[in-house]
This record gives sequence, structure tokens and C-alpha cells, in this order.
Amino acid sequence: MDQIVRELSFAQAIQEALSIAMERDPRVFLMGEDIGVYGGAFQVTGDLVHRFGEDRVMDTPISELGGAGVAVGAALGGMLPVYEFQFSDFATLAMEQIVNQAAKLRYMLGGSVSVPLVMRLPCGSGTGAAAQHSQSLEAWFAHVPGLKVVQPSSPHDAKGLLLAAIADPDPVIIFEHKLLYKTRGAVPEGHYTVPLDKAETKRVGKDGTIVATAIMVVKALEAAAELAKEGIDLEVIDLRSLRPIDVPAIVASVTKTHRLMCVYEGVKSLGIGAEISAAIAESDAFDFLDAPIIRLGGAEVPIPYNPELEKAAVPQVADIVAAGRRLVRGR
Amino acid sequence: MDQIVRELSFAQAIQEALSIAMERDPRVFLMGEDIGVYGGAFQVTGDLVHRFGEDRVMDTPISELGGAGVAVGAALGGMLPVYEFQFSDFATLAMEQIVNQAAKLRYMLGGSVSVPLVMRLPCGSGTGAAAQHSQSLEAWFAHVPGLKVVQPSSPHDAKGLLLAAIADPDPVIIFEHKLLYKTRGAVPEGHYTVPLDKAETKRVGKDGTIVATAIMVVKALEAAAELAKEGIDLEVIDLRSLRPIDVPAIVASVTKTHRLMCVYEGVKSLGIGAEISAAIAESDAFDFLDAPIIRLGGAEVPIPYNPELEKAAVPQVADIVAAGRRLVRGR
Amino acid sequence: MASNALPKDARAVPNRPAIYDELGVPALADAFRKMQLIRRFEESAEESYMRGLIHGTMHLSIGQEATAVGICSALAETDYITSTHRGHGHCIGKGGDVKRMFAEFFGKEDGYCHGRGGSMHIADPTMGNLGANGIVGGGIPIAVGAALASKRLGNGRVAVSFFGDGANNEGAFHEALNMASVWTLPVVFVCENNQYGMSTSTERSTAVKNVADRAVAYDMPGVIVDGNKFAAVATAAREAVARARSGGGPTLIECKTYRTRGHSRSDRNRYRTKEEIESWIERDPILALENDLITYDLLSQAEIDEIRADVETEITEALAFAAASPSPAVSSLTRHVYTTV
Amino acid sequence: MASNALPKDARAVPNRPAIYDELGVPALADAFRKMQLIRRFEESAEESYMRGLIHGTMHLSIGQEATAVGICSALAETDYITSTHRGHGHCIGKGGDVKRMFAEFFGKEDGYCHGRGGSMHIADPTMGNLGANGIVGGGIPIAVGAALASKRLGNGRVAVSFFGDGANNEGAFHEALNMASVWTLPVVFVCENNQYGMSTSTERSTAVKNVADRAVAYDMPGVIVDGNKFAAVATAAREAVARARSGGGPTLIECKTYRTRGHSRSDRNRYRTKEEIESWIERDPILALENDLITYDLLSQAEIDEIRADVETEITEALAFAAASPSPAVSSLTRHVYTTV
Ligand SMILES: Cc1ncc(C[n+]2csc(CCOP(=O)(O)OP(=O)(O)O)c2C)c(N)n1
Ligand SMILES: Cc1ncc(C[n+]2csc(CCOP(=O)(O)OP(=O)(O)O)c2C)c(N)n1
Ligand SMILES: [Mg+2]
Ligand SMILES: [Mg+2]
Repeated sequence: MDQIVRELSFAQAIQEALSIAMERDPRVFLMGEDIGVYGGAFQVTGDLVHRFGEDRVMDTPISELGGAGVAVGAALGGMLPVYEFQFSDFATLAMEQIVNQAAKLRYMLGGSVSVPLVMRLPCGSGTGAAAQHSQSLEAWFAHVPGLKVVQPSSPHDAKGLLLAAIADPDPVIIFEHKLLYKTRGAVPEGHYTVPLDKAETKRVGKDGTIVATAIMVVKALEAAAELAKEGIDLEVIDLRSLRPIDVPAIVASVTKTHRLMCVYEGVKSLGIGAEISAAIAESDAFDFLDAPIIRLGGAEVPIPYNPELEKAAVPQVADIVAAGRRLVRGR
Repeated sequence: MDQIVRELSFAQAIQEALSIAMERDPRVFLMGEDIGVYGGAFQVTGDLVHRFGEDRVMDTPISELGGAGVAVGAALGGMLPVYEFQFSDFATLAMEQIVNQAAKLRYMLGGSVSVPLVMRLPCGSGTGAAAQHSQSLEAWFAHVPGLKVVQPSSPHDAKGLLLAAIADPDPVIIFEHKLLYKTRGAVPEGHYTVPLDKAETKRVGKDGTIVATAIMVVKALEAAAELAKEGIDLEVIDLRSLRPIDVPAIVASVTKTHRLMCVYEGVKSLGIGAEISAAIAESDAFDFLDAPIIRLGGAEVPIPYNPELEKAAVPQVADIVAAGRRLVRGR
Repeated sequence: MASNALPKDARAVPNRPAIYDELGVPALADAFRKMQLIRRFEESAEESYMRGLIHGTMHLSIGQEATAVGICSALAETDYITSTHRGHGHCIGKGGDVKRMFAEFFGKEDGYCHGRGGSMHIADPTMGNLGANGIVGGGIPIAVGAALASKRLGNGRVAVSFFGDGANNEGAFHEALNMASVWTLPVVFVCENNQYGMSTSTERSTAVKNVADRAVAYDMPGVIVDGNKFAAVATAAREAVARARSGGGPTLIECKTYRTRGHSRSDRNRYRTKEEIESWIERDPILALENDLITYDLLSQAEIDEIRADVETEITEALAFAAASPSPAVSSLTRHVYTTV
Repeated sequence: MASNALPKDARAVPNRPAIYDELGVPALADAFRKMQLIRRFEESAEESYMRGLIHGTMHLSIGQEATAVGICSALAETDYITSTHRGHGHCIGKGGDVKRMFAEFFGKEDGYCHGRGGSMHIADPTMGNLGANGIVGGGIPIAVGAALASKRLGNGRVAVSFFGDGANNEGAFHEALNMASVWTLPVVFVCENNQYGMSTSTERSTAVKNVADRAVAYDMPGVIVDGNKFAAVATAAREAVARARSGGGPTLIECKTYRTRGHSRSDRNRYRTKEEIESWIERDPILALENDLITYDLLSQAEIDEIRADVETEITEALAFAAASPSPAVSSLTRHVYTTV
């Protein structure tokens, strides 16, 4: 593709995807709290309401369960809703509609319907918003058959995964890490998609593999650059898709590097790294493993308000560097 | 303890625990849908309303979110609520109160409150009630710091864990597998507790370790008995506590047996076995592992209605037997 | 079916409810047939369950047939409904095929859900039935969403959400009715108030006497009708559907009715008196409609009997169809989880 | 503080609202002081935020002080409140200490939450304040639960749930109000209707004109008051609290008010006009109360000025306290997750 490539922020890339999708297909519309004239809590929808009108950029009442159900019904009725939760924490109010309805309707009805629904969930800590506005609950969704779950780490993927999600006939849940919204990167113009089920190797290395998600991809790349100075050469894989997980890509890497570390922001226990680790420990790559699989996940704690505690609650670059040494050199 | 031991059903054991707790402490009360004169959807509360009155065995409107919130508030106000969800599937409506409030309030408030709340959630498949009445969502809860999560497999533990939960100052979530309600076993009379954080070895073996939860413990014991006839001697550990996980107990067993299999009913991906596997793959036991860690979990599918499909969707004894052979003999 | 010479609805009969004339004899015969079909479908399902042919549980709507059919009598085939755990009547009311319903109950491949759903997920999207639902209140916002889609697509479809009295205390009810009103959507909320949510009476669960009293909180009309009277339900439905279709926004209709069976297969019926149940059995909606049809000279006894006989045949054939249908292959377990694999 | 010789409330003044006499001068002086303290606390917090001393976000209630203080004027120390994301006023109204509040904002160990909670989780259980809440509507059922506990324990405590107009469209509101009514619990629901939920006006979000119009759906009194008038709020609160305490059950009070600042630190204010904001700034609740206190001969200008000066001192000292307080040790990260470890 010979597209012109510019730099956009992650938020701008998402907004561009939304606008392209709405231009291409009149059935696409947006729902969410304060996504209209306010432009969204993170200014993702921005001025879209002025371009597409209130019928296509719909402010909802503060009714997450009902709103999600309306989106499910609109999808059944022939529309292509893109639903924004203001914070992923508020999806706790809508798990019924997401998990019992959106995810299962097609199956329960024996394939007679599809639920072409996209949900966008800003997630993660680092904004000083404390425990009810900083969660990383993506593992819950990745545990639910019927959903597809993705988590971009770059503006390029944020746009491409969203356009793929809108084109997909099934419910797709997109976790957007809040700290990424202002990060910038090259984003092709026009319509393109990134597959919903493929990991991407962001750095090639031979001494060990880091599988990371969202902002942890950025941190892992920083850590890998630092470790390279010490002669430790790590491969970094951006998981991107949390359901399904691209196990073959990880197996291939581990078969080569013989070492695995998972880095994710969600609470360590039963976070996404648990599945990655377990999938490898039961795979053919097991026999190639030369060291225990290291997981760096969030601490077993609600996200605290104090900025130093908040940082300590999730993996930082220094933690990854230290773990990288342990992974390759032991202790 | 020289207590008289009788056989009770799992449901009766729970009812007995509730009644003992209510007799001992006037602050203990029960809330839930149809737990009064109806006796509960699974007849767990039975006739308790006649013994303790409607103020202590409270039928709620069909309002799971509000009901859970009322339970949280009652706990803050000095009561000891035991809240029954009619099916664990309906807790999807109350995740906000459970996860944002009950689990985090103590932390967010810097330790100035406790939330002494117990929630009972009937879970699992096997009753022909299809996808919205058969889920095993315990992994979600085990992912949440601030909660304690247990899952008994015997009448003895059902009573002892519930009494421990009611005595505990923090929110405890109890998953009760519906197919266990009618199973019978020895249950001591009177008040006793089972620790909320300890696994239990149900069968000693040397060739490999099965860690199982809830009804899968029963199935794993059956499978182990069958495999014993073939000369395969498996250790069976009942996990019991899903948060925290008793990693030392599993490490000790695997260090001895060198092989690990996890059996659980929840969806395989990111189910409880993912955490067990990952915890071992990063532990000192890793170096003792002689084979990939096997996970037998639920299929990646909503629970189907048709009885044959329904059985195929979760591990059965024959599956465990086959996996046990693979674990010990390879292929 | 039952129309000849001078249409019966053209002949004046004193006090005949206007709705009968508006619907006309063929539609009335069809309504009667559907009510009878629901009754016999459920009785037969109950019997099959007792004989071990059906597993799981089921929620019978025996006694509530006038509500399902009365409401659906106002709908076009393209209109939507969302239904409940007690959804057999809605499915038949909306034109569902009892062959595929029985097949689903039997867990068979020819069932509406290819054996994946069972009683609680019976659906027929080709007839606008978006499905029964195992979650109390779960279908209410979905109906609002379908109505939103209709409005955006300008296809004139109306959505009806059926739900019980118990469901009116779910947050989903509140959120959905508010949004439907704020956005003036073509949706009709139909509360089948059978006076109990499982064992809990509305007096013990609901702060107001009538669910329809809550309509003011959403600035929409709240209408109370005798849910055992087909004419009353159909009249209210016609008006609400017309209002919705013409852009007037939502209506809340409360149908006062009663289920004469237990809540589900496991109900020991400890919360209602025998007298109460019997007093409602006396108000059987099917007999009431039959009586009306004869009194108002719309159908003859012979015609009624013929419909009943037809229904028996349909049931018998449907049961045979279901029994003969193959079970889904176990190897197909994960089919239909995703649209594309 | 401001009481001498013949109590001022004993001297007759024409048209003086009865509530002023009922409360008496010390309580009124205290109310005025609290309102002024809220205002200055929030202005100072805003300034500290701008100077980079506070991270995260915060929601200021400037313009709404009469509601918080008017309601709390009817409460005993042992009564409960649940608060919202916009909770500084409620905390101070319920007797909170601005030292510990600032310390919390600064993320310090002496903060109410030992630096774990920040603005959105300020709480003071020793004063019955069960906490601000980051979840819109999250505190409403919790207040109902506290009221249930009070009733069961027979301790006579009343619970007040504060929430915004936006929160009234959450399912939690519906479920909680219904249960409170069905169980006749000692709880008062206080909607601070500042006319917007973030950017969304009540007209665009809520099907009824007044949130209090929804009280009928829960069979409880719905009272509308001018939320910028301390006397009006306090009067309604007194009545509702007395009703709750005497076993009469819940009341819904809607206080019409306005936040003159943006929703949070990130509000670009695109949804309100300057004129609208200014018209409300003119209705400043603190100046209105000051005016009343002088007009009705309850406090002198000198006494008012003295209170203001006291508040300045308190703020200055509290900021210094907060700045001097130690940060929590990073090693204590997981302390307070569980009661027992
Ligand atoms: C969210 C949810 N809560 C509880 C249940 C269990 N349940 C199934 S039907 C029912 C009673 C529903 O009452 P109502 O809405 O009046 O409908 P009816 O059964 O009377 O037709 C209950 C509590 C459920 N299926 N879903
Ligand atoms: C469940 C939930 N949804 C959305 C939000 C984001 N949010 C925070 S405050 C707010 C507006 C609340 O409006 P209102 O209840 O009127 O209170 P106000 O801010 O006006 O005081 C929103 C949407 C939230 N915190 N919680
Ligand atoms: Mg009912
Ligand atoms: Mg507001």
C-alpha cells in the first residue's frame, strides 16, 4: 500500500477510524456518555458530533447497563453501534448485557443472529484517579467465549483494530490504555484493518521473549533497549489480541529464545499473563524452556491514589529490566 | 474434636452453617431472591425463614445490583449479611458493587472500614439450564484484590468454609456448584471453621498431581481411582481457596510428583487453571517438572442446552483419565 | 379459515367490543387458534418433561395466553419482540412454529436454536422474535435498541418488550424506559403482571400498587388492562403500537394476569393459596375468548371445535417431528460461537 | 461562637423563616462557617492543583454549598451519609476535618485514606460519612443498606444518600429507592440537581422535568427545594429526617442548584453559556445565607467577618499540615487490602 503516512496521536487515530467507518456505512453510529459536545472524557470523539450529528454521535444518560443493552438491540436491529464506556471500570455495571447477551446470543440462538457490536473501554492506571477509575479488567472479557478482545499499543493498531472490529460481525471489545491516548505514531490515511487475532513482533531478539500488552509494550521496548546495552537481546511481542490469543506466534518465539516473560498491567493473579504462561507451559514450547516463565503483572491491590504507590502497583521499565536479567541470567 | 459426625447433603450442610451463625450472632442475616418461603431456588435456606423470621431471612425484590449494594451498606452499618445470588450468572448485574465497592472500600478508605460480607453463588453446568444459568465465573472474582474466594467440594467444607467466611471481616465470595447440592458426606455438628486460604490433599499419590476445584474434585478422585488400576498413582488436591491460592501446597506436591494437571469447569482460557499453571511455571517447582502442565477446563463455548453437548462442554471423568495417562506416560 | 358470505364482523351485534370489528373474523380465529396452541403446546411440553424427554426446566404461561396473543395481534410480522424466561406464548403469538419449538425442547438439530438454547432461549428472528431470555429484565433494553435501529433505519418497525412484574424492579427496566422516552422510540413495554416474581408477590417487592403507576416516572402513558381478556389487551396494544409507529413514543401496558402453574418445574407452591389459584383458573382467558366469539356471533361452536381439532393435529405432528429430528453432533459443540471462525 | 445575652433567635424578627429559630444561632453560625469552609477548601484545592501539588482530578461543588450543609444540619453525628465524586462539601458538612482532607488530596499518610483514596474517596466513618464514591449512583444502595442496619440494630440512625441528577438514571437509583420504600427504611435520598451530568443536561438525559417527580414510582414523598437556599434545604431535611427517624420511611428531596465550576479539571465547558453560569453565580448560596443572617438579625457583620477570618486560618493551617505530612512508604503498598493478613 502506498498510503501517505503521518503522525497522529492514539486518540486521533481512533477518531479517524470512527469517522471513516461512519462515512463508509450509514449503519455505524456511536453511543456513550458525553461523547457529543463534550468530545468524550478523553477527547476521543472530539468534534465528531458536529460532523455527524447527534443521531450518530449519541450522548446517553448515565445508564451503562441499559446503554449496553440498547447497543445490543440496535445491533440486532441492523445497526453497527460503537459503544464507549467512559472508563472500563463502569463496564462492571454492564457485564450482564456484555456477557450474558452480546457474547452468547448468537450461540444460544443457534446461529440465527449475529451481534455486530464494538465496545471501547478506556483502561489502566497512571492518571491519579484511584481504584474505581484505573482498573485493567481485560482478563475478565478474554475469559468469555463469544467475545473478541483486543488491546492496541500504537496509534497504527488503534485505528486498524477498530476498523477491523467495526467490520466484524461479532462483538469486539477494545481496551484502550488511557496513558496511550496522547502517544503519537505513524498512521496510514484511509481505511485499513489490522487482524483481530494476531500478535505482532515489535522487536526481534534471541535471548528471551517478552509478551506484553498495551502500554507495557512501550515499556518492554524501552527495557529491551536498555538490556541490549548489557548484551541481553530480547524479543518483544505485542499480544494485541487477548481473545483469541495468538499462541502459535508465542510458541514460535519461545522455541527460538527458550525463555518467556509476560508483562501486563492487570492484577497479576489471573491476569492475561496467566493464560499466556499456561498456554506455553502446556504447548510444545515447554520442552524448550530453559527457565521458569516470569510474569510481571499488577500488584495484588486496588490502584492507590498516591502517585508513588500508584506507580509501584504496576510494572515499570526498571522492573522489566530487572526481570529481564533474571530471565536470562537467573537471579 | 470429639464431635458426632453424621451424613448431610451439601445443601443441608450450608443450611446448618447459616442457622448456627444466626443463632450465635444476631447481626448475621440472609438476603436473596426467594430464600424465604420458597426456600431458595436450590432449597438451601429451606425452612430457615420459619425459624428466624422474615427480618433475618429476607426476600429481596429482583434487584441484584441494588441488593448487593444494600448488603455492602448493611455490612458497613454493623450487620453481617449473607447474600445469596440465585445463580452466579446474575452476579454479572452486581459486579459494580462487588468489585468497585465491597472489594475496594477498605483499601480506598485507608483501612478505616471493613466490609464483613459473605456472598453465596450457585454455579456450574449440568442442569440443562443453558448458557445464562450455567456459568462458572469464579476466575473473575479470584482476579480481584480485596475479595476472598472459596469453592467447597464436600458438605464438610461447605459448612466449615461458610462459617469461616461469616467470621471473616472481609468480603468472601463462595461458589457452590449446583450438582454438589445433593451430594452427601460426613459433617461434624456444631460450629467449626475451615481455613479460607488452604488447599487440601484429598488423595496421596506419587506419579503426578491433579489440582481440581468443586465438582471436578469428585471427578478427579474417580479418575484417579480408575488410573490406579492401571498403575498410575495420582495425588489429588482440592484447591478450595481460589483467592488466595495455596501455592505452597501445590509446589510441595509437584516437587514430589514432577507432573501437574489442573481440572476446572470454568472456561479453559483464563480459568482458574491458568493461574495454577502459571504460578507453578514461575515457582521453584518449575525445575522439577518432567512434562508440560496439562489443563482441563471448560470448552471455549457458552454452555449449551442439549445434554450431550452440555456434558462435552466441561471435563468429564473419562477426559481426566485420558489426560492422566498423557500426563504420566506422554501421548 | 372461518370466513364466509357476509363477513361476520359486518353484522351488527349489540355491545360487541370495537376491537373485534377492527380485527375481523380471520384475525380473531387466528388469535383463538394461537391461544389454544400455546395452551396445548405447554401442556404437551409438560407431559414430555414428565416422561423424561425434555431436560432442564421450563416456565409455563398457562393462564396468560391472552396477553401474549392480544399484544401480538397488533404487530406486523416485521415488528420486533423481546421475550422472557416465560416465552412460549410470545413465540407462538409472534408466529412461531411449534415443530421447531418442540424440537428445541428436545435438544434437537431442527430446533429453533439447533438444540443450543432450550426453552429459555427460544427465538425466531425471521418473525421478529429476538428471543426468550434467561435474565429477568435482560430483554428490555434490547427492545429499546431494536426500536432505536428502526427509527434510524426508518423502516417503521415497532418493538415490544415483554417482561414480568418481578422484572420491573431491575435497574434495566428503569434505564431502558427512561432512554426510550427521552429518545421518543417506537417501543411498547408490556408488563405481564402475574402477581408474583417466583414466590415474591408484588406487594412484597414493589413499592407501588400497579407497575403502570411507574409510567409517570418516564413521562409515558401507563395503561392497565385485564390481561385475561383478549379484547382488552388487543385494544391497548393497538393503540400503543399505533402511537409508537406514528412517532408518538413509548407506552407502558400492564396486563393483570396469573400463571396457574408453578413458577418452574421445581416450584412447591408454598406462597399461594389453592383458592387464589382456583379463582384464576375460573377466569381462563381461552374460555373467555371462546365465549365472546360465540356470544358476539363471530365464530360458531363448530368452527371453534374445528380450530381445537386442528391444534391437536398440529401438536401431534410437531411432537413427532421433534422426536424424529436428529440430535446435534457432539463434534459441532463450538459451532455458532462466532459468525466467522 | 456567636451567641450573647438574649439569644438572637429569641428576638422576634418579621418573616424570619421558622427553620432559623428551630436551629438557633450557634447552629446557624456553624452552618455558615461550614459553607464558607467548603468554598475556601475547594478554592484552595484548585489552587494547589494548579501549582502541581495534587494529582489526578477533582470535582468542585462551588455553588452547591447550601445543599450539603443544609442537609447535614438535620443530622446527628451518628447518622450516616453516602456521598459522590463531588463530595468535599458533604464531608465538611458532616463534620470532616480539612486538615485530613488536604492531606489526602496531597496523597499523604495523614490523609483520611492514608493517601490511598484521594478526592474521590474522601470518607470519615467516625462522623458517619461512609465515603465519596467514584461510581455514579454507587452510594445509593449502600445508604439503603446502612439504613437497614440501623433499623435492625434499633440504633435510631438515619442514612442520607447524596447523588446528582445524572445518577437518577442509573439502575442503582431505581433498585435502591424501591427497596427502601418496600422495607420502610430510615433513609433520605438527596438529589443535588445541578442540571448537568457532566455535559448532559437533565432535559437530554431524564424523561421527567423534576427528579422528584419519580418519587411516586416508589410511593414516597418527593420534595423540591431551592438548593441554593440554606433555609429551604434545611427545612426539607429536618422534615425528612424526622420522618425517617420516626419509622415513616424514605423521602426523596431534590435540591435545584448549580455548579459554577466545570465538571472536573478537564472540562472545556462547551455545553453551558456564560450567561447561564453568571446568573447562578449571582445566586451564590453563601452570600444568600450571609444576607439572611444579617437581615434577620441572627449574626452581625462583624461576627460574619470573624467566621470568615477563622476559616482562612483553618485553611492555612490545614494546608501546612498536609504539606508537612509524610508520604506513605512505598513498601506499605498492599497494606489495608484486607483487615487481617
Ligand atoms: C437477573 C435475574 N434474576 C433472577 C432470576 C431468577 N428468576 C427467574 S424468573 C424469576 C421471577 C421473575 O418474575 P417475573 O418478572 O414476575 O416473571 P414471571 O416469572 O412471573 O413470569 C426469577 C427470580 C433470573 N433469571 N434473572
Ligand atoms: C457509573 C459511572 N458512570 C459514569 C461516570 C463518569 N462520571 C463521573 S461524574 C459524572 C456526571 C455525574 O452527574 P451527576 O450525577 O449529575 O453529578 P454531578 O457531577 O453533576 O455532581 C459522570 C458521567 C462514573 N463516575 N460512574
Ligand atoms: Mg411475575
Ligand atoms: Mg449533576
